[in-house]
Amino acid sequence: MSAPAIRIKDLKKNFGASEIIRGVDLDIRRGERHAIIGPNGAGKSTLFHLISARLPITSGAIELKGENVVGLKPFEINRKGLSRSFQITNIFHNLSVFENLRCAVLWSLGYRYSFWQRLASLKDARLRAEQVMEDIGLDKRRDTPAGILSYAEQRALEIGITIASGADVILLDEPTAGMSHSETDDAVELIRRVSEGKTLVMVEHDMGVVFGLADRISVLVYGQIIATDTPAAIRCNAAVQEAYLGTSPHLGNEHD
Amino acid sequence: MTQSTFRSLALAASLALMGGGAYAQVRIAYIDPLSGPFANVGEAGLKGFKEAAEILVNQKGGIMGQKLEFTGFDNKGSPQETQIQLKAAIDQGFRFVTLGNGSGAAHSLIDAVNKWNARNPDKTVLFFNYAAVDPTLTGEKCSFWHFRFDANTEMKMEAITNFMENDKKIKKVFIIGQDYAHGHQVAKAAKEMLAKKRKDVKIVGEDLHPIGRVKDFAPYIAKIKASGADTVITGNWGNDLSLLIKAAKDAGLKSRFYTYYAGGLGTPQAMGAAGENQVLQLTEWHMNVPTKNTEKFALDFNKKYPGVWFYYLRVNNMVQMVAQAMNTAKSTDPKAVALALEDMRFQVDTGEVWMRKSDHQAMQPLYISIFSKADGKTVKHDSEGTGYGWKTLATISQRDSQLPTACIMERP
Amino acid sequence: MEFVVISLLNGITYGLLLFMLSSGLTLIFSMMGILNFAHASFYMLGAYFAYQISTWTGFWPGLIVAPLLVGAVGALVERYGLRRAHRYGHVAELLFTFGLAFVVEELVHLIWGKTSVDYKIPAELDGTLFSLFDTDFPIYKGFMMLVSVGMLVALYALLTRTRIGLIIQAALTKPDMVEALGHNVPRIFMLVFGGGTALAGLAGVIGGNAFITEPGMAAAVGSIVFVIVVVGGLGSLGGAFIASLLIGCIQTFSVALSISITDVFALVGIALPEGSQVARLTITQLAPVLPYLLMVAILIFRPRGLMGSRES
Amino acid sequence: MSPAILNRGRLAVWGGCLALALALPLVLKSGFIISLLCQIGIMAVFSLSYNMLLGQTGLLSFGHAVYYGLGAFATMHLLNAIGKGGGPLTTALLPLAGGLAGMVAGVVLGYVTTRKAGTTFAMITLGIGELVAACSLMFPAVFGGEGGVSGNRVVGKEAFLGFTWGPQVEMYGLIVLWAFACTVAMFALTQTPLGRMANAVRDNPERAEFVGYDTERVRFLMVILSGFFAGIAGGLSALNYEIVTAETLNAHTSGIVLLIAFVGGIGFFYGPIIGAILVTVMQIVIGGMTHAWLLYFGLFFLFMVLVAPGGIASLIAVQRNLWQAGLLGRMLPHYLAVTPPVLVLLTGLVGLIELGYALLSGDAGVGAGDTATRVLGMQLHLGAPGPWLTALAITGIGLILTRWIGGRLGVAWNATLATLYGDKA
Repeated sequence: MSAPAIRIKDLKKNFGASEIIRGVDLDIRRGERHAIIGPNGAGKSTLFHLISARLPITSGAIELKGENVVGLKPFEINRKGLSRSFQITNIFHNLSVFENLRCAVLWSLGYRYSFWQRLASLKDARLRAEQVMEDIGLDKRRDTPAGILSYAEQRALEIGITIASGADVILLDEPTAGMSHSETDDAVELIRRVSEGKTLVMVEHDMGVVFGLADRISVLVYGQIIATDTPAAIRCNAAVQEAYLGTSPHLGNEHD
Repeated sequence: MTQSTFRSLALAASLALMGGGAYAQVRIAYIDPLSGPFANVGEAGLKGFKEAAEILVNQKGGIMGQKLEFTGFDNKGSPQETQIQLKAAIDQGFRFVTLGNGSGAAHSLIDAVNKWNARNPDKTVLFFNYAAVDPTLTGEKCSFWHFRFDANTEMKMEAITNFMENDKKIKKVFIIGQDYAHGHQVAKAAKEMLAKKRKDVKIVGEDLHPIGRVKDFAPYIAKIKASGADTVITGNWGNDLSLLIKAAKDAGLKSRFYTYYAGGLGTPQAMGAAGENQVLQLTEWHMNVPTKNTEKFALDFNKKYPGVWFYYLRVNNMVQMVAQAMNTAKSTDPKAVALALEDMRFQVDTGEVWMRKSDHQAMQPLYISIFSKADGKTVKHDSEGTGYGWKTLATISQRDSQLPTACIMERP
Repeated sequence: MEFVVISLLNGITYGLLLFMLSSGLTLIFSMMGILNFAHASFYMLGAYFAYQISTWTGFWPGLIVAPLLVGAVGALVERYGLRRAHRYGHVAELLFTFGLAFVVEELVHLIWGKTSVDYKIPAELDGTLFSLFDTDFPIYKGFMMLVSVGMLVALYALLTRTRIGLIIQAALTKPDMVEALGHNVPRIFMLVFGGGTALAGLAGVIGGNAFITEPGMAAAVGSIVFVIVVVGGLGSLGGAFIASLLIGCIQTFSVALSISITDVFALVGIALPEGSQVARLTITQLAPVLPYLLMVAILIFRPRGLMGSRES
Repeated sequence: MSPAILNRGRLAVWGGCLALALALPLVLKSGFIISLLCQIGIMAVFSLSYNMLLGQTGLLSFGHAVYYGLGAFATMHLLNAIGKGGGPLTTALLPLAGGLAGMVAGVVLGYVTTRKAGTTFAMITLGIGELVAACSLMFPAVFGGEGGVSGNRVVGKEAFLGFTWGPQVEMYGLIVLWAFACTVAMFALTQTPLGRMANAVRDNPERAEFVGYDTERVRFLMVILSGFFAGIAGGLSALNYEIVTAETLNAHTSGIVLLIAFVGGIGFFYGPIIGAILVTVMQIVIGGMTHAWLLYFGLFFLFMVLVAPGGIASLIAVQRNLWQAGLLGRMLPHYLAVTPPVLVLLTGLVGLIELGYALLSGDAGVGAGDTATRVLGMQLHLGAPGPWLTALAITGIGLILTRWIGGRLGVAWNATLATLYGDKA
């Protein structure tokens, strides 16, 4: 069998004296939808930042599709086919929706730093951006500056930028945070659609979303993975029950 | 505001597409910085010219009955802006321009005038230089259309070294200067001329520092002190000079400073007591040179314009010589005026000024003086209200500062 | 030996003056993220205010009053200018201070004229403190050192012993955290800006008469203080202190080295072609640009500066 | 919004501008005006190149004159080196050499500066600018010392298509062509992958990294390209003035280009062109009327930063949006109402400043001794309190009226903008 999409070995991260990630081992299989859950402050977002090289790791190893990626820059990891979204919306505010998406596809289509080609003549970039725009349901807002979209639209755009490059490993950091119920339902559908045939890792607080989407779930508590299993098995895992019940009475919806 | 109002009207006129026309005055465009950091120098010069034109020419019958007028054009100290202002002046019908501050601007102007005259032979322009002292302006780059009324760097050094030749107390000389063309020229001239005139004098050090960037000269003074120099030669001007002198005083350095520019435009004020009996300058004139008319002229000027101190005698010389050239030529055509100015010998208060034909460089008597406490007798007047004034140590005759020229002039 | 001691003294005196200037800039920059382009203008205002006061009452009242006045002007600028520009982001703030430097210089021209003013060292401090190897060390330089060190001690006490100091100190290294704690109130900004400019004003009061009080004095030191802040490291007062002394001493000692670039390369065994202008340059000539070279080197090899705690 | 239609409209605008620029000397024959226009053309290219950094990539540079200056020196040296061997055609192509020099400088200096963005970048460019400016005075063989390097743009005996570039008006034509070509090229650049990613890096460098782009590389390339166009502008200035001095690459020049780009509007491609026209004309026309122009200029700049940080171009753009939305009519009465009090306020302020200048600096031509001066054409006695009180009163009245009527303008403005963008959002 080929190497896992992501393999993490004994990963540690300290901020000064405090240990945030205290030895994480985790394999993400290719093509699976994997959710990472855990109480607030467990280090879920930090784990994402380490995988995507937004933060430098303290020790350990991270492999992407069998290749060591520790020490690479974010853009280098991105070019190896890993793309991520952010918990706090991270888009190009002054550019239009269409331009946001087009920026996201340029590298993967090989246009790199070209200053001799007209954007307007790059048909594949336009078609791909338009395709994603349709996928995320923002085709009506094509020329609107991203900065004045509604919150849900910005979240959708965030996901759109993340998937636009066609990366096969996608990290979504709380894609539905702050959404209403109906918006969340739409977002789940969107994520299901766009992650078809790809490896998806997501941090999510909304248990409805997690158990509806994930093939497997890992539970991160105080910087360590206490369990990785199918949703059904996680639901009855005693250690998870204890960890979660200690902090929150229900294994249910949770917003922060 | 009179002249500004006039200029805005003139500008409006030029905007209204009127070219130059006939005027009942002889007008000279004064292109120098009138705003920005060097505006004080430019403004002082303009006041000097206006006053000199009024008293020395207009009140004595003018030029063929016409009045001589100076109009300010602000080049902001920039060589590029100088050219724009030249165009503005030409548009307004000016055929004579004068400029003094900054060899950069002077080079720019001499080039622009040469090219303009070559391309517009029917509308030639003549450039009177009253203070830009780069020797090349009357050397390699000399032009028929340019006349210089100030002694250039090399002539001044010739005069200084002539004086030093006789001062047997001088044993060790340190040269310090600003790291740009002027500073380089001063250092080069000093070394060459001293080597010729005083083989026994040792040059114990030579330093160049970036212009206007040194705040604390103490380390330089420490170096001068360590070198044991009894004499320092510097072409520094402005704050670079004042700070140098102040640092010398702080450290108790007793060497003598031979300078070009200690005498005017704020330096005496900034230097103050620190310069006493230590700072020498070379000029064509200073307040304590006994003269018939200039002393009164300067006193009146200082009274009329408080805070602006009369400094440029050459401004007066230039105004009178230009007026005489026009009167002699009976024309205000630039070429005729230029021909009349060539080889002119003109008596001023300090002696004879001779405009050498071969390079259009004025030769005039020069004075070496030392900064001393004003005593009402030999040091009758103080400088810029500091209580210190200039005491003449030596007069260098017109002949003694003459140098051969490298000028090969193209004549129309 | 003699030369080394004297140069060291000169270097430290100059370095301490630079620190007075850069400490305020570091405070403002680290806390508010504003690169205060007009910082040196406040230094100039300090000198001119002190000059004006000295013509009425003599030097000593000016030593206290002028920095306070400058600080007040700084606080007003923050309140009515910067705070408004802040809405448009850091670039607008920076441009505001850029324009302010322009206007201050013109106003100084307007009020005090375009030449230097006669701001004298007070008679009590005019003289020689001691003579070392035949070179005089003026009292005033000693006084400058005293004031600088006094200010350093006072600043240190303020930052480590008082509540507001602790907040400011925290803000230097972790501005986000302090903001999150609800301390990021405009009043602290006003205070820091006023305080920072007052420090620059104090430097002006004692630097103005040691050197020359003239309208170009702001531009002359303007860029060197930025170099210090970068070399020292953003957010680090200690770094600014070390960088100030370092640059003070570098400038002083490099003047002493009359060797040329050719000689330097010869030392390490590389012979440069004869006659090129670069090769003939001496270290002395380069002295005043060495700080900039140092800055470039720091940025290449240690981007966070000597003691900086954050990258940008 | 098919690209073809867009381009036809654009083509008309661009072509119109080119034709207008080329036709100007037919109407304005004054040599002064032509010199002014040449200056504007050069500054337009220079400030557009600056805006590639500030407006498009979000890099605030305080050392842009380095590229401009080095381009100018390279062009001048090449002009002199070719000497008699050249002709008008080679001369016309020389700014390209300036561009290459600017580009090389961009490679060398950009390598150091673009490691950082934001404020740090600003400080580094300031330091590097100082370094280069200081060095330029140390090497008179290259930079010509104080006198600079001069040359003659009229080379060779034969004219090229009748042009020798000698007369200023021919030089103007050359500048227009170069400026037009550069403007087209710089505009085209905004429409390429790199140009767009520069915007992305400006907006959100972190996100740009996570879509696969090395932000340092994007900034680096933009600095190089911007250096290229700045170098061309420098080359044009070398040909135009036929002299290049060390001043072309110092901090003052860097400051001016920043002013121009900002006042014009950094958020719009054409903003710097507006800035170049406005600032150059202000500098020369107001500079010709009063020596206090630097102060007026500084105050104007501060006013722009605080009130219209988007520059003149943004003010125009908003009015156009209002016009298109049919809302301009709502604002016009307010604009008209606020004009008289603003004029009163300005009159008072100008009066005060001019009085102050005349009294304190002793304006050229008028001795402070006779304490009489002319302000706005009126003969005034500075010693008497009359003029001062009058100016003060005018300022006060203007201030009160402006605040009152301006306040109403502000309310109406906010309401109108809310309608405008409310409709859109």
